[in-house]
Amino acid sequence: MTIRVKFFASLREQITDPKTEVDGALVKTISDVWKQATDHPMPPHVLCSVNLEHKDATEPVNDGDEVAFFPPITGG
Amino acid sequence: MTIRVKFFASLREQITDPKTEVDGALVKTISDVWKQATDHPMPPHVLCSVNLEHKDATEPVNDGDEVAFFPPITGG
Amino acid sequence: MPVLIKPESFDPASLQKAHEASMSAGDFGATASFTGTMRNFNEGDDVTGMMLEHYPGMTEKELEAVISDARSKWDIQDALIVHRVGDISPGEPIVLTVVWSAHRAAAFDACRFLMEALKSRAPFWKKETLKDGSHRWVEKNTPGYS
Amino acid sequence: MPVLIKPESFDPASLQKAHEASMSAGDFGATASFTGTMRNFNEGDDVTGMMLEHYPGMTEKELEAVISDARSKWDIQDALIVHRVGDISPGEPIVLTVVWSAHRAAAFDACRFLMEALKSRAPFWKKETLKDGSHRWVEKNTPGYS
Repeated sequence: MTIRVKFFASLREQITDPKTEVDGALVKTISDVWKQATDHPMPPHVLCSVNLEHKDATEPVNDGDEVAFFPPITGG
Repeated sequence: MTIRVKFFASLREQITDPKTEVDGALVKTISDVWKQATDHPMPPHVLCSVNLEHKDATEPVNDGDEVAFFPPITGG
Repeated sequence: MPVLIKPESFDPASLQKAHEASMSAGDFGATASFTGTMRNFNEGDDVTGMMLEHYPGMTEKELEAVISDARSKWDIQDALIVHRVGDISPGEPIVLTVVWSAHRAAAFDACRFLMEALKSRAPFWKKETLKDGSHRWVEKNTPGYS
Repeated sequence: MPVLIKPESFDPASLQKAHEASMSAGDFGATASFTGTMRNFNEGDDVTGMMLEHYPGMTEKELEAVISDARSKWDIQDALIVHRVGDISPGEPIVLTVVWSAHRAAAFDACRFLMEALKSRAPFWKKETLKDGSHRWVEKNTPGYS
């Protein structure tokens, strides 16, 4: 099983050639997913979600999850 | 010269046969205008205006003024 | 004309759009709008109709003063107040307040201020007709802040 | 459907009316509405266009959660959130939040809550095009309370 990884907005433009999937066996937390997906260090204000829910980067992930990283929200 | 007197809403219905004008020489304050215009005692929550401006009943009136009495406002 | 007294039923959306047409799109970023509508119930009773009395002259003056107070308190682009008078039926709009501004905080604050200020200052009085045909004057407004 | 994501320009007044048509007139007494419109200036610069990116799926989920939070906090009748995505031009609406309730306090409070909550939770991002053709991501929102 794998974990799908998405980047949005300015992060998507900044992270060159990220992996869109990482091996679930290699990661325990959201932070681990970031490290597997890209060589870039994680910027300070990055927001994270797992399966469409806001999460802290320290929270766990499971096989089959969709993990997303994005900058502060600016809608509305 | 005279002072015109108006009553609105529930007050207009309660005050039977009020004067619509009082003699400016007989009154100094808004309260005096009430006493000249009707025999009813002034109810506790009556609001007053002079020349379309909110005023306290203790404030003075002058010849030619338009004085109005009305219940608490319930618009909007 | 930012203040309108309407003896007939009005459509809040149309009046808001008509006023907005006089403004330059792109100049404002926030529009806060409030519509008060006549309900078919009040204080536990079925209400079938209402008569809105006002003090012509003073009403317009107070509504204009309310808008000018809002302009002095917040950085707003424009404002509109429309208020119904006369006989009205449940479901019909009673009042519309709209504020346009660059940012949303001023629009929200000022729009609410217009409503609270007009309810305390502008001489309007409501007389309800109940289901049994009897009439009663509304004695006080509901609180504006919960 | 209290949440709409719009890839094309929308008319806030029409959508508000359309939603209201599903409700029983006379049941609600208060409608508070907010429209955010794209300005032609931001942080001192002329802005000629904007692209609104979102996270399909999560966006809808968060907007629905925002409405359900509002319903649990206030006694409201109904609510509507419409948000634009994609390429948009100055003067076009970005967002619409509407709340219907019996009394005005809940409508005002909940409508403002919808805006503040969606701005902090719903995954949308703005990228501006400036007059000289350059692009920049908007980095943070303006404060919601002055």
